[in-house]
Amino acid sequence: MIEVLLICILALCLYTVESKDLLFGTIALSAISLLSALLFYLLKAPDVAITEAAVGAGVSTVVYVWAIKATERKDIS
Amino acid sequence: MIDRIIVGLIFLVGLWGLIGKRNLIKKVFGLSIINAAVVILFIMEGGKAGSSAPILEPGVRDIVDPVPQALMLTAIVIGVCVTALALAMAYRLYKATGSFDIDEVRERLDDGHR
Amino acid sequence: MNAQAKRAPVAAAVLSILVAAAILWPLVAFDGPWPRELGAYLESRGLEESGARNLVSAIYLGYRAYDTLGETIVLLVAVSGAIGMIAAAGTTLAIDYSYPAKDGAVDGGEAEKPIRRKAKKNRTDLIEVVTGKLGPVVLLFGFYVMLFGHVSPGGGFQGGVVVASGIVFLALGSKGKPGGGLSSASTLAKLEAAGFAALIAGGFLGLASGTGFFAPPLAGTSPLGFIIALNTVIGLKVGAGIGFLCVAMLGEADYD
Amino acid sequence: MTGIAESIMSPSDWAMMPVALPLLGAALSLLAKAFIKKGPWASLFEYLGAFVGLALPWLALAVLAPLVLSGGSVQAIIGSWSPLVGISFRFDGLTWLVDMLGFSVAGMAWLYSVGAGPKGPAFTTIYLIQASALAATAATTDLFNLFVCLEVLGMASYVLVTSSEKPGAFLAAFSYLMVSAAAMVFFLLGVYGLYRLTGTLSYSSIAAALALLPDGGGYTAVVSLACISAAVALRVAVMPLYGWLPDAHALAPHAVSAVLSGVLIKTPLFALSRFLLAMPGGGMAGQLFGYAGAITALGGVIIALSQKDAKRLLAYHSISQIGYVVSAWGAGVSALSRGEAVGYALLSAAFLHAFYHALFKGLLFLTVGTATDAAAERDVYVLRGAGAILKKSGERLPFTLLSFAVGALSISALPPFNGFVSKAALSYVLKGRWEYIFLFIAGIGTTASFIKLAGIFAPPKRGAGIAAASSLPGYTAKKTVMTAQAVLALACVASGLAGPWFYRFVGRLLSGGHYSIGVLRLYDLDSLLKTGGIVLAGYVLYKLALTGIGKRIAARIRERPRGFHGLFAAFSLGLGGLTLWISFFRFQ
Repeated sequence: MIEVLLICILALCLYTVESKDLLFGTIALSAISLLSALLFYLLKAPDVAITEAAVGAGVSTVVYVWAIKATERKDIS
Repeated sequence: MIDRIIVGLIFLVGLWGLIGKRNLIKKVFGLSIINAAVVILFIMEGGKAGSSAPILEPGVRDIVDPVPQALMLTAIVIGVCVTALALAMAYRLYKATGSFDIDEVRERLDDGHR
Repeated sequence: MNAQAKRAPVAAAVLSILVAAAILWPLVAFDGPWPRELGAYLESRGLEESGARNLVSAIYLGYRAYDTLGETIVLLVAVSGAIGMIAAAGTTLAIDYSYPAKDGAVDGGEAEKPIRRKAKKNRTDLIEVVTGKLGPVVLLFGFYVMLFGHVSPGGGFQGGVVVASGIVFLALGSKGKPGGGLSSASTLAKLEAAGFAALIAGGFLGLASGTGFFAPPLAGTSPLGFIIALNTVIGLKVGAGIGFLCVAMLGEADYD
Repeated sequence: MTGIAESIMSPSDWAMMPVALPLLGAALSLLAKAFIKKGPWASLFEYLGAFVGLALPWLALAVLAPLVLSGGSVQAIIGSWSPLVGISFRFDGLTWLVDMLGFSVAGMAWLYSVGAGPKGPAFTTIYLIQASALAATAATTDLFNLFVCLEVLGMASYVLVTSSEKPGAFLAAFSYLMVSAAAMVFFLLGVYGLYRLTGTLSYSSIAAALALLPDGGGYTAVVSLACISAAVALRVAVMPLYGWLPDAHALAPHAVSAVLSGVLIKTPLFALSRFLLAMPGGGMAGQLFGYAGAITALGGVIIALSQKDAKRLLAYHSISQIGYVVSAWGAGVSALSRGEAVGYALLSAAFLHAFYHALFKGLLFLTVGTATDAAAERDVYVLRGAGAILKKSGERLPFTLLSFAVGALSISALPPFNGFVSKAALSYVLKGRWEYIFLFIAGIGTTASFIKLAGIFAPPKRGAGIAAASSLPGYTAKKTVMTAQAVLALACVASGLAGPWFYRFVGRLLSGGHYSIGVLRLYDLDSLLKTGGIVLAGYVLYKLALTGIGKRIAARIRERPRGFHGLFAAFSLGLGGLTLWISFFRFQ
């Protein structure tokens, strides 16, 4: 179970880094946060799970979405 | 063992984003990922040492080590703060130069006055 | 952009990845037993020494509260720095607050005047109504997480983040009207400053009662009250700070 | 005095004051920002906060001085929790000295900022938080708390660098943030490794637990040690980890540059020495840092000599001078970890130079900042006659020129200024090592580049330089600016005259009274001849640098390719090299 979650996270990380659309990257990143929150819950760390869900998937996504919307969405380099 | 290797790979993917990608936002993505990898590693290993969450309800025995969890709470929050500040700077750089490409940003700033 | 300049980051990344892989290997491969002394000590003595059932909270706000102080300071600096950078960029922020960026901007300047954005056409009334009604509920839940962090998962920080999202909901719900109440930027700035001041004052309380800086005052009694108080203060400060950041950002960007 | 002080608070409470008081000041200033916003009352609270945060800690240092002078120290757990889990800190001679270094420059630089900007309660709040984090870093003996302290320190400095609002400053701060945040992730990996092995976080218990392990922790311990040391060394800007510094220090506001160069690159170094001295293998790491320091001293000065921008030139000198400090520091850590008491002499010389460098480099950044602000020109080849320009802006007596002269003579190690004393102490302790030769050559380069920098105050040549000195931007001389400069200049002179005594004082504090340093002989014929030789060689080097070939080489060095990814490549090389070095000596 843990390995499956980790492999999903790894795949999402690859997508985040390689995707041409930064907004999709951000969504993948918040999915990573949610999956790791689930992972932390399974690993008997409910406090960390709540924090990761609230801070990682919540606050940091808002900040990323703000930055991308205020500038440009495509990674053209 | 295999789970730790996957976490190590996540770390390396983050490093690739941080250094190999030229887009500023991608670099911040990479930073978030390497931070998350260390957090996962710490919690995962700490979680193997017991069988129940560290909340002392009556009858709870054999808890996992709570110290890594408390440390990682701090690390997660600090990671997000770094992300927010880095993005605010990237935003200002974009406003100043119109680009997210690190080399282009440097060139355009060099052309103007420093 | 010549080919060499394009290759340089890749070369640097490959080098770093190779080094990092070599560095990570001993850490990943290490398979010794997890040291249990600290966990065992906390399992037997933690509740008695801190009064909190949730041992993570006991460490986070008790044993190692000083680290948490540092963490809230990091958040304070990050939030005020980020807001300062956004405000100084001359963007239209829906707030009446500005980081004094240059000499002239200290006493006012343009940024001091509230610039209100009209409600977006595509932000339907439905969303405003729903978020506006949902806001107080989320706030309430945030306070619950904040206040019961010592017995169940959660605590000041997590509760604060939930409070922040409640504040964002309130702000979304009140778009178009002059943002008043809890979601107005100056209220949030005041709340954050007051929270920080209360946190530092709490640190000095221990000095005044003779137990030391950032120690639970009143030696000999259970520190549980101190932990709950810290939870609340940190929650308010974090909620105000993050809420402030999010409200500032919402005022700028185009959200659908 | 001690009796009264102890009736107020216990020594362990006083020991927390250098951390707590700046935080209290920051809270006052933040309240002023949020509730009053502007007007005289806001300024009043802001200044009150700065007074509480930057002046009152001196009271705590005065109270604690007798304790640390008698070789005592305060060791306690913050919040009096169980020592197994709680955060331990240690206030000893080293902490006292590092705090003194920090508050002397931070106070003066803040005073300067009142006149020259950036101003306002928001700036003061973050500035005070940085001061508090400096004191916390100097005192902590807990690994994770060191992580938090370094993060607070870093956060505050990223924000302060951008407060100059120059577009280049954002790139500088972004690069600084990314590379140091990435390094802090490696630091966290190191914490993981050591916690995984030992299950504790305070230095002493980690060392004790590692000693119990059959192979001392093996490669896991080595890698963790290397990660942590490399992450801290990045903050110190030892070569090859220096790339982030020149831009950040050159583009920050002048007051912030003074603190960054004077204090911020040194506090982590002395915090690291605590850690390295506790760890097995720490001495070897220290030795490698020492060697890197000697190379840094020479490399930094070569690049500095080629610079055009006045503040960038100073920034490269900071790298060079920190190289001096690190070379003696590394040798000292290595000697102490082998149990050789001479390490105290080395460490004392390192601290002496760190402190004196903080004073004169702070002074140089402030005075050069004033001159370049007044003239609105930063190119050292173009700007001439800064003294006359300052006079026009309302400076009746040439305070800035005199202060600059003191700073320049100090860094060029001319008697009787303080740089002369600290460099004499460094040559005294490093004599007979190869590092000594490097530092000697670097001294020649330093003199040459300050002859070059002093050109900005030279009278303009006809038809060259700033043509219209009459049509200047509205710069007016300010009292706070001149006071801050004058105080630092006086401190440079006074600490130079009291140098030999102060060196013994530092030695006594660092060794806890166990080791007494021999008398430093300053004004004998040998050292005066050497100084004369360095000045002469420096002048020749300066003239050489002005020839056609010299200018071409300078341009070559100045415009060498520098990029964002280079910072990471350098960090990886440093980290890998350090790991190999420690494992080679541990497992040979």
